[in-house]
Amino acid sequence: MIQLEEMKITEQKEIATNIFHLQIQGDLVSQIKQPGQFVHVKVAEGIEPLLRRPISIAKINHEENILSLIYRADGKGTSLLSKKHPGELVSILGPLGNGFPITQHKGKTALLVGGGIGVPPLYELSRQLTSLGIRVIHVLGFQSANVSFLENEFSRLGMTYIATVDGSKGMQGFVTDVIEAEKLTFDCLYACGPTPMLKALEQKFPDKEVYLSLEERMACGIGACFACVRPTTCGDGYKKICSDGPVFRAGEVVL
Amino acid sequence: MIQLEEMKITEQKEIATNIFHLQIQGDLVSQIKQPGQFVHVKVAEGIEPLLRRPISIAKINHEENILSLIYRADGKGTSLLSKKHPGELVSILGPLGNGFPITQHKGKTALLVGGGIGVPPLYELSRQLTSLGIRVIHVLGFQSANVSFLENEFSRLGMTYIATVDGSKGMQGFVTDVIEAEKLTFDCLYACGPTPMLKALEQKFPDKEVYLSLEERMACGIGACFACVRPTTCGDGYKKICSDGPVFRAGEVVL
Amino acid sequence: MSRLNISLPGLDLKNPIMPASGCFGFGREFAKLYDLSILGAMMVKATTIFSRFGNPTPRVAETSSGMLNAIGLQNPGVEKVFHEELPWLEQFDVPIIANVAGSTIEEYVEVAKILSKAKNVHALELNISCPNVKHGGIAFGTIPEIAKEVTARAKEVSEVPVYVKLSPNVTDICEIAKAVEAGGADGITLINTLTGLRLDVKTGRPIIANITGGLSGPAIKPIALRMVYEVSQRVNIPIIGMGGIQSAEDALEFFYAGASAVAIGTANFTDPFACPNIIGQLDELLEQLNINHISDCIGRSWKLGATSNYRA
Amino acid sequence: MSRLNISLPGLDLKNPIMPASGCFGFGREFAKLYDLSILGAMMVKATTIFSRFGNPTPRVAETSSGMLNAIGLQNPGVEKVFHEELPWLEQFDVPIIANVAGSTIEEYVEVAKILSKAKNVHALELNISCPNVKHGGIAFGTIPEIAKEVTARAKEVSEVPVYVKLSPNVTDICEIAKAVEAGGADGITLINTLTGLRLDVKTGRPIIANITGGLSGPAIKPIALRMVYEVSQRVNIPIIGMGGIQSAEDALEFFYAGASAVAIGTANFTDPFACPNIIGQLDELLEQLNINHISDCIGRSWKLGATSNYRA
Ligand SMILES: Cc1cc2nc3c(=O)[nH]c(=O)nc-3n(C[C@H](O)[C@H](O)[C@H](O)COP(=O)(O)OP(=O)(O)OC[C@H]3O[C@@H](n4cnc5c(N)ncnc54)[C@H](O)[C@@H]3O)c2cc1C
Ligand SMILES: Cc1cc2nc3c(=O)[nH]c(=O)nc-3n(C[C@H](O)[C@H](O)[C@H](O)COP(=O)(O)OP(=O)(O)OC[C@H]3O[C@@H](n4cnc5c(N)ncnc54)[C@H](O)[C@@H]3O)c2cc1C
Ligand SMILES: Cc1cc2nc3c(=O)[nH]c(=O)nc-3n(C[C@H](O)[C@H](O)[C@H](O)COP(=O)(O)O)c2cc1C
Ligand SMILES: Cc1cc2nc3c(=O)[nH]c(=O)nc-3n(C[C@H](O)[C@H](O)[C@H](O)COP(=O)(O)O)c2cc1C
Ligand code: FES
Ligand code: FES
Repeated sequence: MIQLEEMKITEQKEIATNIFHLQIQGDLVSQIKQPGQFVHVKVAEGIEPLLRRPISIAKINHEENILSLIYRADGKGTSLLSKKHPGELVSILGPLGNGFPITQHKGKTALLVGGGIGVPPLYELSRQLTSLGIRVIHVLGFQSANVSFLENEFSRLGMTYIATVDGSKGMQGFVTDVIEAEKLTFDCLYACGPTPMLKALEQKFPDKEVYLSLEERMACGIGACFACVRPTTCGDGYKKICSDGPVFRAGEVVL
Repeated sequence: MIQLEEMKITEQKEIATNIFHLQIQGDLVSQIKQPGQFVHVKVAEGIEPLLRRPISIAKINHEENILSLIYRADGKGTSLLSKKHPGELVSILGPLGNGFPITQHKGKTALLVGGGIGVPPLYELSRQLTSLGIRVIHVLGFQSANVSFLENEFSRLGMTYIATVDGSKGMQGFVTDVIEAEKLTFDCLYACGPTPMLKALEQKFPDKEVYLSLEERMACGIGACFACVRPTTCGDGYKKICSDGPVFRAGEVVL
Repeated sequence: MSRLNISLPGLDLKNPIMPASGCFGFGREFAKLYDLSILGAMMVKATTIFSRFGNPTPRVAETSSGMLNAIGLQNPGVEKVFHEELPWLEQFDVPIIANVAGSTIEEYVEVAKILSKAKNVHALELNISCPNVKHGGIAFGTIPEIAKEVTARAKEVSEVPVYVKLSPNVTDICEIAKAVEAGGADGITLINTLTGLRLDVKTGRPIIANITGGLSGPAIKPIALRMVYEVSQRVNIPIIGMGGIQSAEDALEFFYAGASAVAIGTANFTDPFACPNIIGQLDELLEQLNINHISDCIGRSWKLGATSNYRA
Repeated sequence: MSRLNISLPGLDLKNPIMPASGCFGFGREFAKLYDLSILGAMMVKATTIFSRFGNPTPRVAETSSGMLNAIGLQNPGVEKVFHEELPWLEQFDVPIIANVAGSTIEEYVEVAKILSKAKNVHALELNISCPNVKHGGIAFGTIPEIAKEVTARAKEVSEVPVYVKLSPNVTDICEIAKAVEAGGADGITLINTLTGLRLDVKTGRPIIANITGGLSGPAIKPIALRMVYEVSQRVNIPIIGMGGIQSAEDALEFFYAGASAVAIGTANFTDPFACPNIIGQLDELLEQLNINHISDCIGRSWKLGATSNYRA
């Protein structure tokens, strides 16, 4: 069930240039059903900024009721969020949306492809996949080394390839270049990142089981305002990214 | 000279119900010329709330470059200000306006009359008057005991009478009732408080040297926007409370 | 809560707080969070004859104390609203105000006729801010004669009272208000959003795909209050006020300005419990202020006499 | 700062940033804080024929991300402005744009004639939001024919280019803009304030003595941007944009929308150094964004083509 909760910050750390890892504690954690779900964060009290910010759940710690968010302090809201300290409360609405479905079984291989700030939700996904005995391969793309993160954590869970646009870490180029160069094969693909990346993956693997996590500007985050719709590929229907997604089977909605 | 400075909070204390004593440190303190001047306080970063809040300077500590503000946390802005902690910075524009002129000499008597949140600027005034050997009598009016403050501090400087509307401290009634009952006499009167109180004093002592500190809603605080004007008593002129005042000789402007 | 009940044409409200159209869908999402029966009423999403997908995304952008939206009247069409959404809402004890949109007068009439027959629809709200195809895309709500005509035509077919929702993007809101009153409107709702724009600082392009969008939220509250204040003194039909309400204090300002009930839009997005919270807080606020009944507040700002005697 | 200079009719600006009328007095207060010569230009307080005291106080009220004001055109009258204020400003190397107000066309003409003769007045700005006494108190700026006439009449007598400042409280801002262009305006400045209201929660009375006031500040920025965007595509004279600008980023949005220069109003109250700060930051921002000259930004939003290709 969706809850609105003042959650307590237990840790806030800059893990790469302008990339923050925030840990927050509260009952709401018990409601999280899937990796890839997100929360809607009120970055400051009062009405400025007005809207909540959607941020993916990067890691779940059910024992301590803590969830992790990894986000880029970029615009006004995320910058304010990055200035909060442990002990402070932050208003969280969530968990929201439908995350990555886990359809494979022990012994199968999942390829997890993340681009930039799309990487975080793949971390909890990878943890859950590996705990089920599914083999994971990670391909993570970043602009450059200084904004890359979670490499060690992912490496502990499975093979991890890095691509950077400027070549400052891993292979120079895009995630798709890595997949090609390394001739990676898989039973199921999960991806989150910029739309051009998702499009490329969708086109590259038309016959595979591919799940994509999409982003859109949101207002309500719960399916009521129609801000975040995407037309479905077949027919005149539509899906709301916040409540039907953010994860869709490739080909389900128009990217 | 007027300065804009990020001043450091050195102390913040609730000294009566919803009444806060804030001490802030910075170079700007050296610019203060008179008791009764005020500063324009930005209570929060960003644009909400948009306007600065005018608050009188209650005490000056030139050695440590610290000034004191005493304010009621009432509306949105002052409530936010009251949540700031020592060590935090607060943007201050000041010192602003013209304060209480000290026209008397050693041996003379000044009557200082304050109502509610008009009391604070009289404290620095009283300190300066007594240091010049001028005798001071204080008459302080409050709604009730729980919102009264600085009684001890004023008592140390001179005779201090308290009036409360509900009679919970001192005499029951208004400051004018005290002045009458105690048959107080003086060479010069200084007052700050609600307009009805100032009006009553102006009418009561038409022939005396009386200085009144006025309040008005302000935008700029420096004389540029014409928000805070008051017509002058004689002629078609006007005065700006922020830059010509806030202290005026009684009879100078229409109350 | 006996100090909060209000009666308006067609609407016996247990309290004068309702979600604004377009900010609450058809209630399904919020019904998972609280019992919709506690609401005074519910203004549901604009409905057109046929289903509409609306505008391309991005559809929203943030502004200082506000937001822009250009949803583009996305809705499943009147048949589906009548046969699926409204019947689903019957489980709640809450009167529905059905928001009617169209791009021709005929479309308004058709939608109004159908929706007014629904069991739980106690009033219609004509959203006349939509562009009028016949008149070159100018909004119905900006031309008094057309505003009057669409009102009168909807009144002819409607089985429930008709409220007309005014656009604030006009030189003289009273002129439009008087026109719809003359057209037979039973009440007025205002304000809809103000047209605004945001551009991306890096690219220079509009943030919203539709280029411009409607500004809502606390930023517009003073404009909404001014319009309620003006209109309530010029018409003899009640007003449901809205625009930037975030708290019981904000709501009370609208009653003072002349509204008889208020709607909550954008606030539902920041706090999905905004409506129930405001209902509770309004009751407490009246108690604090020693006000016996919310109806005592309606129009107080102008009933007290023309000038403020406030002194700082 | 060669990437910031801009030439407009009558105005050779070293940078396109200037304080907005009414938010900077005649510069005396700010001159104590910094050297006014660093400003691109200066729009001084509205001037009428005779001195005016203006409205009773309170004259300002705060709103979410904005403020209301009802100063009421307080000013010392055209003679004093011409003989005292403007000559005092000659010590600074800054072109003055003199803001002209009146309640009859004749008053505008008279004030325009006198002020345009001042040595340092490089342009006039007709503030046509003032109520027109002859036309029943309706603002000049809301009726196209009157807006055109007042412009044409001021042009006849003015010795410097005439800019007309438009009121945003209209149904169709382009209609007014085209009218003043037809009247001979050399440029347009927009927007003036939107009419708003705030009520005291305890008493129900207006906070401002004048009841309503003009809304300014960040709250109105999206509306101002939309109007600059619309007008700049419909007229062939330059626009000085304003409304809620607080930062270089805000300023840049106005250039993208179609402004050729911008004015800073309310921001001067929160930060008296707002203008010099924005001048410095705008230069840095252009550098960061690899923009060679501010003029490359003018109208970028619509020059790039009609639809956004932004994707979140
Ligand atoms: C389902 C979902 C999951 C996300 N998960 C993450 C994550 O784990 N880590 C992370 O860093 N970012 C994530 N994002 C993107 C994140 O929401 C935006 O970066 C953030 O909202 C930008 O806010 P701001 O205050 O920095 O920018 P501002 O420019 O101040 O934002 C202004 C408005 O635009 C919206 N906005 C701006 N950029 C985006 C964007 N790219 N996507 C959606 N809305 C945007 C904001 O939410 C806000 O409403 C996610 C987005 C979605 C939709
Ligand atoms: C020269 C001067 C000196 C002052 N000195 C003190 C002092 O030492 N201690 C103290 O507690 N108060 C003092 N005040 C009053 C103080 O400025 C207001 O109480 C305060 O601005 C209210 O802000 P808020 O955020 O609580 O209220 P809000 O209601 O959020 O304020 C909204 C707006 O109204 C203005 N406003 C509201 N009430 C007043 C008021 N009474 N006077 C002026 N503006 C008002 C605010 O400044 C703000 O712009 C002084 C006022 C002036 C003019
Ligand atoms: C996302 C969104 C969608 C809206 N959709 C509609 C609509 O379909 N019909 C309508 O009459 N008003 C619609 N509105 C306007 C609101 O009902 C309301 O009039 C306006 O937002 C002002 O109130 P607020 O500031 O409380 O949001 C919409 C507003 C928003 C923000
Ligand atoms: C206190 C105040 C006084 C103003 N006086 C005038 C004026 O005399 N003449 C005028 O044309 N505009 C006047 N304006 C409008 C501003 O010049 C400007 O158009 C408006 O405030 C929007 O810009 P901003 O949001 O940056 O303040 C005034 C605005 C304020 C806030
Ligand atoms: S954000 Fe409101 S429907 Fe998705
Ligand atoms: S507050 Fe601006 S002139 Fe006094």
